[in-house]
Amino acid sequence: MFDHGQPSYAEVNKDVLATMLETGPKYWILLGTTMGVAGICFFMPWFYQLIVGVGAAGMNRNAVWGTYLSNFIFWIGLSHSGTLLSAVLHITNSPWRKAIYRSAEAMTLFSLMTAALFVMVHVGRVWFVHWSFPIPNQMGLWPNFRSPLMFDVMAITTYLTASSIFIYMGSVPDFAAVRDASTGLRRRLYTIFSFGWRGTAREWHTLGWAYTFFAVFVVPLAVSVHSIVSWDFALSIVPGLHHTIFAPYFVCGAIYSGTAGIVTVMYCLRKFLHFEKYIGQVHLDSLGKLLIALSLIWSYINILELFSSWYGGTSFELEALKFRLIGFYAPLYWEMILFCAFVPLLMLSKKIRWSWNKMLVISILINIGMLTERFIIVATSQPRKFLPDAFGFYFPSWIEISITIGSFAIFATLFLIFIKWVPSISIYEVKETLKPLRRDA
Amino acid sequence: MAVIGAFAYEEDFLAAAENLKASGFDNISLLSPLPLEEAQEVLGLGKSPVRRFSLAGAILGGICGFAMAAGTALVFILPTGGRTIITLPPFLVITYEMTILFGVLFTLLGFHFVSGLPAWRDKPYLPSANIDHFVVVVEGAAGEQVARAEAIIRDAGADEIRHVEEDQ
Amino acid sequence: MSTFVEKLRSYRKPGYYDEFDYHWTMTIDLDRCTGCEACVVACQAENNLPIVGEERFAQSREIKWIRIERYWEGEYPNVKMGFIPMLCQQCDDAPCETACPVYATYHNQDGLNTQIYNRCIGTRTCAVYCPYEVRYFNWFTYTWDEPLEQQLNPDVSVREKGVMEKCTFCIQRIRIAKDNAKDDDERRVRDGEVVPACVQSCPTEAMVFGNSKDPGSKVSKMMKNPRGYKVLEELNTSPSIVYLTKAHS
Amino acid sequence: MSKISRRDLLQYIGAGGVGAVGGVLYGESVQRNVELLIPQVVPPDDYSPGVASWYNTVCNQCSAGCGISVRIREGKAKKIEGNPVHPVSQGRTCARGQAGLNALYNPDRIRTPLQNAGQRGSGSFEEISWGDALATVGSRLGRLKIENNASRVRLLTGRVRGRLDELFAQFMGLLGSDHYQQYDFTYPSALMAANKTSYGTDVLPYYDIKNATFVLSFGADYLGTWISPVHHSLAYGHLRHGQEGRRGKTVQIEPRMSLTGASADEWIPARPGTEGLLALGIAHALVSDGRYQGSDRDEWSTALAAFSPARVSAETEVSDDKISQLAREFGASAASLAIAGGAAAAGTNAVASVVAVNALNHIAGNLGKPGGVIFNSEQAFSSAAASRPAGHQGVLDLTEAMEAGDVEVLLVHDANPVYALPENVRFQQALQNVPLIVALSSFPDETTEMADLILPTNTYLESWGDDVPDPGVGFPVASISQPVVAPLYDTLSAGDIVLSLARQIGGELPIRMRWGTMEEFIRDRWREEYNKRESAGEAQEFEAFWQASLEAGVWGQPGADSGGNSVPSTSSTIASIANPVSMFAGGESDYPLVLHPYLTATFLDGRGANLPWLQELPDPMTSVVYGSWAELNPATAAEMGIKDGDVLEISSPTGTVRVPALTFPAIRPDVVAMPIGQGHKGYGRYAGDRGANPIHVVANQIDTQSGELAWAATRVKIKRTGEKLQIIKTDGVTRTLGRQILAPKNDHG
Repeated sequence: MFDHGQPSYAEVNKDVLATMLETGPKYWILLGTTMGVAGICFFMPWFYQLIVGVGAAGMNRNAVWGTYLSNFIFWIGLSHSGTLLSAVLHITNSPWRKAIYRSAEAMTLFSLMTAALFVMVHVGRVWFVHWSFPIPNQMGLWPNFRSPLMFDVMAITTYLTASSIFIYMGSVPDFAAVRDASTGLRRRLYTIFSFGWRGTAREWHTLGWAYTFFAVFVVPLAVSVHSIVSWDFALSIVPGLHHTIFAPYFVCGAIYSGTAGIVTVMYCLRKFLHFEKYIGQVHLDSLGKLLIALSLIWSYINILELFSSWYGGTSFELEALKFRLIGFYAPLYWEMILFCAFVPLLMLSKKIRWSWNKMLVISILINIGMLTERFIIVATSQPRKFLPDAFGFYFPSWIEISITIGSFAIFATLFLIFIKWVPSISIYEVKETLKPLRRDA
Repeated sequence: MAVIGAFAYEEDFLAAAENLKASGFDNISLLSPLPLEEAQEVLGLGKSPVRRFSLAGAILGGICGFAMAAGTALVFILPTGGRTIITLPPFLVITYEMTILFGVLFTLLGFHFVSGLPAWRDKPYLPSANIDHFVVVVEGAAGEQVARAEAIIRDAGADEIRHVEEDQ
Repeated sequence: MSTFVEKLRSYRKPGYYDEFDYHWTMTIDLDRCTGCEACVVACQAENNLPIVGEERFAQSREIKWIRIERYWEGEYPNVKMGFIPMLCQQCDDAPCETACPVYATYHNQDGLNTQIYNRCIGTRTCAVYCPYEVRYFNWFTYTWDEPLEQQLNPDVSVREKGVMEKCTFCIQRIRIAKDNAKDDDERRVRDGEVVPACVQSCPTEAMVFGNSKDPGSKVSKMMKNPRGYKVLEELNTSPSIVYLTKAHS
Repeated sequence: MSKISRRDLLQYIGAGGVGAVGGVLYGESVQRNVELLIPQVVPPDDYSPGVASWYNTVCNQCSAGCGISVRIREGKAKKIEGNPVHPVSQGRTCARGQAGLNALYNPDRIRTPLQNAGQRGSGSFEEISWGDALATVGSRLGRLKIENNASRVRLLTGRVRGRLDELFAQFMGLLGSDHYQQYDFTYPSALMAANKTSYGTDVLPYYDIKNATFVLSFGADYLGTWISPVHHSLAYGHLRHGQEGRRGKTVQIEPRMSLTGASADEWIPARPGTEGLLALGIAHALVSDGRYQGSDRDEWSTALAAFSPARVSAETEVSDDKISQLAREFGASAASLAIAGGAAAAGTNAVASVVAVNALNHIAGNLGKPGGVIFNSEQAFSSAAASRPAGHQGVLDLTEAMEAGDVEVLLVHDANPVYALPENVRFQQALQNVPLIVALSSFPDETTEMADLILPTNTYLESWGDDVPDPGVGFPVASISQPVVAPLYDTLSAGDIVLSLARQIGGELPIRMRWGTMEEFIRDRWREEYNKRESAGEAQEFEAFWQASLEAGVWGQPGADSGGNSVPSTSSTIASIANPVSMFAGGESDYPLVLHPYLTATFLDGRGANLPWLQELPDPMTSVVYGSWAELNPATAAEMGIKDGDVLEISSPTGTVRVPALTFPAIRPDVVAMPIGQGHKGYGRYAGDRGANPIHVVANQIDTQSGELAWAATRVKIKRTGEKLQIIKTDGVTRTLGRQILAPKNDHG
């Protein structure tokens, strides 16, 4: 588990807290850059769009959903492995989870927030978006719970709440460690954050139980969230979207892209926060194997989807299929197949699976593929619906492209802030993986 | 008066805890930098009542979820898509989400309730308990109990022993 | 308890209404339709549809609540053209209605698929779900070059950016007719008293509008025509528009 | 009710007055820029807020003379619908008619009199007052009249009917000039000339499509642009399903499928220019089949001998099976009807072709019977000016006179000859020789831009007028045009301008033209007509008649027979049968394709291009908006390697236009078709500078018999320029892909 020998308990505290308490100029430059990019690429175009209308984006009559929605799915998907993986591995007691779960959960939280931002960017009148919350409004009207979008609202708020609680509760003992290691304002803040945690057996006991329940709740929740997101599409009758397979397809794709995202984040943590001691080959290897499995499932579902479209044999489905496979966006489709179905097979080789750099490249390619997949779903089905006369075409505008780029900067900004506020590796759980000290040792 | 003993080794700490318990000290806290099942066993902590909160929350959430979906549909009847007012399949999805939401929230509540956190008052504590030391705290000791507890802790091999006045 | 169960049962009845008050229905005879598009301009005039401009057309962002679709059949010289006016089908089992999270679209007592602009937050889900693609989104707030705005119909609201809109069967005309009927001794609206702008203008009288619940109405008779069919009937959306297919001499 | 003495009341009013002043002052001090719900403090009598009223008037968007009802609320026109009691429109309107509101509220309207302030045609104008403007024109005309040079004054108008026409004629007559000329590109002059030849009278007969069972149309786009589209559409609806158990059939013969062709049961792309020949071929088959039983049967046989189906088939490229099938159906139908128009009546053989079609109607016995050709021998309120020539020859003469310097003042009203004439007529260049050009127009356009003085006119929705629909509807009908809204700007109606000018010129003019306003004039004339018919009725009675007519917007005598069944003499028809083959400008080897310019239902001859609703109305056949294009058969396009959007250079022997290509499945491979209407320069913001005007490349060919412009007799060659231009269209894929769209699905496939 530890590539560089086992650290002592005190070392764990020191190493992890150092990433929070010691901040070099590099960090500030990086943070400034990501915030700047987020401001210029995301918020400024969005502000412009708020003034002129959603027409600033490239969507049109034939494709009223565009990259905003496909990005929304992408970010929701990316959120999936964090909490889900963490919870599953917690329940199944997999020790290799412990070094990586905190950052994975953070990824969940921040990609969910980014996804929620895309909802705001997507809707036509964001200033009335609160009408879709289940709270009484001035019209005396409640939202329509029959709408798949309402499922989304419910699922995503629940997911956001549960994930925040999950990550927060897991961090309480670590907040106490920060409190003990710091002075002044920070100490006061972390006193509050840590709830006065002492680490008594009773506290541990309660936290352990509560945490397990959180995990038990989060697993079906996470599965439901992406199923529900898929139903936004599948509950329509649009050819190319109206597929039974969509829920598992989306869940699988979500976990797939999320797991790849974890690899990317792990690489960065290891590289920039010097966690080589804690994040080792075993993690990479396990994630690599998981990715292979997921890519095979993903490929299978994809084939199934094509098959059912073809086998159905209706003009609707065939036309949508044709547009997807050989239409304008066919290059993107085949790029997605290459990145998500074939490239991951390289990981069958242990040499590749054990190489941090190669795994980084593969994980990024997978996520590019998954980003494309979501775009393909949105951009190739709507313009090929039922009435051929209304067949159309959609191409994103520069505003959409800029906002897409900006969203990555937002995610990065949130993550950079996170690593300074929360220990990005769980201190106490890493200690659990260490062999206990014995007097005779 | 509280007696605090810090141990560098888990086994010494557990031995001290057991001895204290055997000597009739009931009001002891066992502080450790990581969860120790053995320590919980010493204190006789079995199944946590948190689970009851989770169950109650989940049930309540489920009921509330369905009630919200069905109730709001009844309050302001707006037919859509030829569906029934109480449309079961979509409302079950809402019920499901609300079950989980309330389950999580009640589990959180249960955690706070059962663990006694947040605790804003200063309690006997050593910061090293959150790094690499295992700490036994004997609370509410008075008179000769203090010396007896101290002896047990010292015998078990504590690195450091302190006495703290409790602000009762 | 039993009343509760009864009540619950009644709420499980599809569509909620035991029956519609009126069931506004349209028939469009494709054998009469010449594709002249008088209806398209009539709708634009009646319903304050914006003049979107060349650039917006190039971006496929036009707003035409009723449009003429054209389909070629065969190759030169045996080539035929089929026109079909396409407008909101006012489906009784409308896919768009369930999609809206804020109830901006719902089915009213008259069997109309209504769109409430004030409630709309612009998720555009309804437009994705609509198989007839007759929902149009306000990508921008459109303005009229002065003094064209003086033409705007005061009975119809002008929509702002971010709002979905679509054919309403000229609900403002229906309302006026119903009000008049109510004032006139609470009588029912007579056949032919309400005509949407498109139906009114149609120079070949290809469109007939009326209450299909009234067996004596012209539209009820037209619906019985053996040439009648509904577009994309297999999708089971129960449209309120019956088309009469082209006949042959 | 409490008693208030008069004194108290006055006090209250006084107090109220103080309060009101205070209120006003306060109001002024906090006044914000609010739009008032009701724009007038004291509304006029016929104005109640929140209540819509309907005013009937006459549509002037084309020459059909449809009656329209305009919905007015708070003094603003909101909607145009057909006038339900008007026999032409019967409550219906076309797209163009609806868009009349865009003309009324057009942002590009000319709002005050303007004077040229620079080089002629530069488009820079300065505002002047009506007094100055009318004085300028009036004194000039007055001087010419005194100098006995009034024939150097010319008046050119668009198609004008009714009392305005009479007023123009009277004005020019009193001035001493007989040069009052109308020009309307869409006017079916060849049809009139042919009817003169065939029947000895140049009236427009009423083509009874409504009661026909078989309509054979030679190029006439009767549902879109020809003569009276709304009325024809109503008739078409009736023809299809107006009668139980009967569905009339329509056949359209034209090289490029028009709106009417699309609705027809059969579309026959005969070779352009041979439509008349085809008619004669069918006539030949009818006579030789013994369908014609007239006494002059042998003469017909002789006259038609040269037009055997075999020969006609070879020249028209319509199979002789098809010809005999058409002849069979035409002869056997209960009520058959042949009509000719469009490009078929716009070749150098236009009159000969229409005469051939007239002969076909004669042989099939379609004259003067329901479902056939009905002649309106008498029109309501007939006046001498009712049939003013609106022809091409007059414009050519005018151009010649202008070139020769014989024109000193040119008054142009509601006509745009600079746009609607072929470039090689050189009308625009000739205008430079005219010292004073006065334009009476509501909008800036190519011709108005050349004017020295622009007198802005009311639109038809702000003007008084009347109209006798032409062709009639089978009984005497006249419609009144009344202003439905107050004039928006400082404009006058054309009639009022003429009356003002008459006063300005003085002499006998104001005495003979004694009416203060156009309204007075119309009333006066209607009173005369009323008196004529109602044998000296009381003034009170006329008032009632006038009010009733005004309210109805139309007056008619449905019972009165206008002599529809009196078939004019057809003795000259046989003699006039000639070989109707069109001569094209340009040799076939150099110019391989025939240019087929066609009128569109939206823009007609370009006059609709400044109306935004029409610009945004997808072309009925191609769905193109905002622009023009050249249609090519897919095979031709493939052969030449042309794709949609490739900009083509279309050259005729007399000119060149550049326009993007669009493949069109229903056009002959040897034809390139272009819509008329776009390609404006200076017709307001909506017409913009988009597309190209095919009329400009049309060679100035004329019909050999009538002298009318043969605008469909030009050959062209096309060349790819290598440029690409996006053709903006709303259609996606125009094939049903086997989906259940146009017809219910059969049980299994």
